[in-house]
Amino acid sequence: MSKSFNRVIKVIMVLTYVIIFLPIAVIILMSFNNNEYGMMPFEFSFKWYQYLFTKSELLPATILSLKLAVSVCLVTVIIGTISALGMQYLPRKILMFFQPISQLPIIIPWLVQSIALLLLFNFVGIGRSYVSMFFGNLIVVLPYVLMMVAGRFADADRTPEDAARMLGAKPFKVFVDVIFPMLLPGIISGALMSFMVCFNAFCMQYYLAPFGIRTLPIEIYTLVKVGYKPDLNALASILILMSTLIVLALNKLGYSAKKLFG
Amino acid sequence: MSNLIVNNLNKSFGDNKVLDNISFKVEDGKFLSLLGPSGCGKTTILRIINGLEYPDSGAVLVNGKDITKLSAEKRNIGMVFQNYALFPNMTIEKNIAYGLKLRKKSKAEIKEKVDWALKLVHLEGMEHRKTTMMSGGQQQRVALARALVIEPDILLLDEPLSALDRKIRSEMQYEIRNIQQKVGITTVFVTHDQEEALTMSDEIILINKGIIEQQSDPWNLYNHPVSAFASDFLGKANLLDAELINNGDNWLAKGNGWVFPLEYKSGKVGDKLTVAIRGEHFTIRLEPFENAQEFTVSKKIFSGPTCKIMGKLGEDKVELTCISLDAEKCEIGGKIYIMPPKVNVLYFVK
Amino acid sequence: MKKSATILLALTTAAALMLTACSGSSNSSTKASGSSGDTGEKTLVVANWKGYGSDADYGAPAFEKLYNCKVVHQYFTSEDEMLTMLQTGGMGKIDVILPNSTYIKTAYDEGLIQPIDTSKLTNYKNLNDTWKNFSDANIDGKTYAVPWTWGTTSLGYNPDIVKDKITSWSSLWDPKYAGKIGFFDDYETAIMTTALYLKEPDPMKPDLDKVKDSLLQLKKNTKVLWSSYDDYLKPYAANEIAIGNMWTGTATQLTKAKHSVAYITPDEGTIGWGDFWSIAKNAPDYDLALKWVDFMTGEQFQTAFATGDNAHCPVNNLVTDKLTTDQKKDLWIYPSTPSKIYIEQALDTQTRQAWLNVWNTIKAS
Amino acid sequence: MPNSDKKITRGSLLVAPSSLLLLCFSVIPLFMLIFFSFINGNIGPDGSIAGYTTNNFTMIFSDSTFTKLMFKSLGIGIVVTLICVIIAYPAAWGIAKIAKAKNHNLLIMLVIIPFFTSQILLIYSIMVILQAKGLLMSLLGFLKLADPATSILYSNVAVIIVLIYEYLPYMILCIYNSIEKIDDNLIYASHSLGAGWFKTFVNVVFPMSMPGLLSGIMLVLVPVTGSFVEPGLVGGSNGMMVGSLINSQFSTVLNMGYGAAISFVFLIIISIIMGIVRVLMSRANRSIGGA
Repeated sequence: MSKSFNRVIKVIMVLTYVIIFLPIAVIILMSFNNNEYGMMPFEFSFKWYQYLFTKSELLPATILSLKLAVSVCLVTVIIGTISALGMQYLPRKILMFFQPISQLPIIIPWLVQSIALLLLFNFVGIGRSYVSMFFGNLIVVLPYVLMMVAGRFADADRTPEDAARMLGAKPFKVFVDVIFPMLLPGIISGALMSFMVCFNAFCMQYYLAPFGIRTLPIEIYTLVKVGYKPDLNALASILILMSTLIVLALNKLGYSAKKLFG
Repeated sequence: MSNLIVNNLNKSFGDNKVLDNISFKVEDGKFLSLLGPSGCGKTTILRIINGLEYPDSGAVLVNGKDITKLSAEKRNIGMVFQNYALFPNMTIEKNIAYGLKLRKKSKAEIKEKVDWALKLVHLEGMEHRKTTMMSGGQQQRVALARALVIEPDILLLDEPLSALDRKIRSEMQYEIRNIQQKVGITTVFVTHDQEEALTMSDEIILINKGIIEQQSDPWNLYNHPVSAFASDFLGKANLLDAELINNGDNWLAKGNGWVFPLEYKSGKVGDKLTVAIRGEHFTIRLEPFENAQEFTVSKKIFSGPTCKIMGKLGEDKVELTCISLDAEKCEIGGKIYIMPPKVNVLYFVK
Repeated sequence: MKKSATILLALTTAAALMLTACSGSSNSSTKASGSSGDTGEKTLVVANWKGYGSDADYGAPAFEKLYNCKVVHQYFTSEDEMLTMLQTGGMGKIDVILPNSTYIKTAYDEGLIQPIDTSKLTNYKNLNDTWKNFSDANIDGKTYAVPWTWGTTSLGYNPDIVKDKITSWSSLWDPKYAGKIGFFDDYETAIMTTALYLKEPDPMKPDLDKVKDSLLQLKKNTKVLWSSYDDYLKPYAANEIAIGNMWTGTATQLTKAKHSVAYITPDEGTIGWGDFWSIAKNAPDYDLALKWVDFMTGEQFQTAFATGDNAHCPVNNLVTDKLTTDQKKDLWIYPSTPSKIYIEQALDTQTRQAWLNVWNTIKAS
Repeated sequence: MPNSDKKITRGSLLVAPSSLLLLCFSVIPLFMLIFFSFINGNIGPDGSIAGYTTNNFTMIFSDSTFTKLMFKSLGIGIVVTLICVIIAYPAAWGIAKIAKAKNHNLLIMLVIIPFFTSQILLIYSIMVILQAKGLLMSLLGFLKLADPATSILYSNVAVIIVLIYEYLPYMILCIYNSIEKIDDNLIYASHSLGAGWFKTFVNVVFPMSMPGLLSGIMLVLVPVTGSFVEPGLVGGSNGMMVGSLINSQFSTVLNMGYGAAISFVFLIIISIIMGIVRVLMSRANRSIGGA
């Protein structure tokens, strides 16, 4: 593309990142502010970080939330990738039927879906439990992975698969060596989105978690009457720091790994 | 190595019959071309041989073993695809070594075989390159090396050169043929380019709408086509309507405004004929000569060593091909006299 | 592409390492506070707002030490969700709930609560009579709810901005303060407050059409519809709103956070509300529930609850008498508790739905 | 058995786990929702039902609240989706095509970082930025565009800004997923034919990114139209959306029947909208492609 166009795009890209990270900066800033309400006056203090690690119940809830998100994300990515692969073999008319159903969990308002699921689980006898919370989150997150991974198949070049078969690779080997690398960007986007959605899916967790068990969204939403203390900001700053470190490490690792496995 | 036998293959997708009773045999080490317009079913034959498609009926035998129902990965057949189908996420070396890794060969053996393959296709020293950063010709050679390195019984090539530019294509035609003979592998080559088929093959099968038109060596196929389609498909032939007449002992084909003697093969007086005469078979002179026909020149198309002369023979439009030196003499609009030798006038009774 | 394959592997292992073993977390019991571990000791499941006294260190932890049991808090985001919890599988799992004065009758009608044996409650006799004998709390001779704390949703304003003296609800309709008003996003408060402003004979049975028109006018002047302390404190601190109705607790928090606020009881009277403890039907541990209610209304808890950083008005008369004038000022019950209080009472389902529809129409207009 | 049947069985075997999950946990709840919308009031603790009635639906259309809110929510949804698309395309293009290949994954993951905090906290931090004498207002004051003491908080504009911020990453991810696949020399080809960046976008990039755009619209328009947290916190007095109406039926006054009925009507309208979007997109695709 022409040089000037590239520069314009670069400027817009930088602007978008500024917009995305401005509130993050505010969150981090407010986590060091002694005054609970509003920005001014700003007195620097670690008070909220001490509060977070001593009195606040946010940490155990965060760990449970992260565990739930990771396990749901992993299972969804596996099931989603497999069925996106399966969709390639199904004739069009079955697909026309499967496609809208796979997007159903996004269309039904989550509030109603979680209450209906709760009644369903009560009827089945499991009631509020980890299992019901797990499946509740799984079903809401599955469409994201399906959409992202199936998207990769949309107009992909399928001949390397035939080439691999000709060279003697059995169907599973073909998947591992050819199809999986091709799907990977879709899988990563799907995994990130599902992690993101599951980490914030309040309705699904509020109605399905066993009594007394609280994930981070429940812990935060039920603060509705009392209000939020900046220990939430402190927690958020730590989460942001850790996720940025992981992302940078992965990129570094990813990059150098390329040389190793290249 | 091994021979390939194909017995009356039939295949239809839905209600459109793609292959109709296809049978042929490829001797050990021979190079067979499947030639025909796109959509004539030649690629489907290839996909049935390598197991990516299953025929409705008929059989495929390699060294007498029936592999029709065998799944693709168990057939040990090498294949080079039209768009090369290299693995984008692997380097050249990994691409070529892939088949060997599947066959659980030792690291040393893989290294040795890959080097042999790279030398075979003149790509030594490029093993760590990314496939996406290579030219079409180089990618094609990697695909060939990848197919050959597993020492397959049969090598299949699906229009491998169609994506290359003119100059590299003729180079690759020579190189593939050369490698094939050096390795001595039975090969089936699919193409729609008649020049490629003629230069590379031991034998050619011409296919049209799922039916074998003709199977013969390149020379006979070119010079003695058995049908109007065959003659027109291989080398541009002039197809003219005429009527069979006989005056005394020699037979003639009488078109509107011209008459040419021909060697009698079949048909009776008055039959409607399709006469096929190649442009280069006319003898051309500026002055009239023994029963030559008059030809008015309308256009000359110069294409390097040869030159095409377009014009009117009686009422019919005819295209002559001659070496550029001769073409110099004829002027546009002028009259010249042409006469094809009897043996080169082919005719088919309608 | 190869690089992305390693990225995915690294991402999952890094995440897993970071969170300790993620061993089949879907059914591992975690150490999240209050996990209802059934390790033999008695467990009490309490349904309450988060951070509303019972989970303070002088609340559940003290109770756990006292009776060597485990208290598990189940929080909710609105009283109705508390009832939904009971209806959707909570019965038989939750011991005590905290219905507000408007929800006791509903919980009773829906068959969610059981009578409380007040004879076993040592502190019941010193509780404030008005709240103890609240009509909805005692249904055909049995006590279904024991008062815990009470407050008003009265008129509060920022004297630095609103200079003149405010004495009546009509100032909310005064165009002078348009765009500076914060109002509680609750259909019952909205309609009852408007009924008081219109001087309706009974604020619980107002003429809905008249209320609807004046509410529409009020909404036009309103800037913020708040539903929690925070929703009110943030705009108030940023001076975007200067006047509006607020809970007594909000006024207390504002003064403690050194914001000037005047909290008055308008001439027409004000809306009162009370939070009551009730024992859920077939509660797993009835006796422990009784002890909990007793502890919650006892002197030890009530004094701490009335004097802590977000103080609330006690119901235990002994505690109220012992409060210093400053403490009473903080609770806005100095010199005496406000007289003309109209306590929010339960509504039958039809009126409740009708009031909500009015409020939704107003908000959607 | 013939090749194609073998394929279908393998396909259906692979799709089985997800379709089973979808059946049990999405299709059945959908039917429960439809069933709920016909009950009168609630399901009692022991599963008893007061009775069946259709006045849940008549109630919806008896007064204009629902229809007004539905149009308003759809309006907000469409505005938010459009702005997200306008911002996401250049960003996704920059990440996919202009940034160096090794940074693609890094840049995409950075877009997700905000979501490792919590939705509520993001809203609060944006409120701090938008509030009177906050960052934005003092900036605008500095540029003499607005009086710093006022603020756009507690208004529909604020709701739109918050929703854009929250759903932008979804749109960027979806469009990136499609754009990343576009072969570079397709773009060079279009340029060599003399197309400026706009024509290249319209004729090459846009049609190719259609699947990503479609899923992006699905992941933004639908949740935004049904959102109730943002309007509650930031919407101010006239910030109510249809999501808040549904939420009020379930958590303010327990009337499952009416709440389910509203959700069902909401569901139908959203599916129709998505159907229209799909048709428009395929027609746009055909008209560009000249098919």
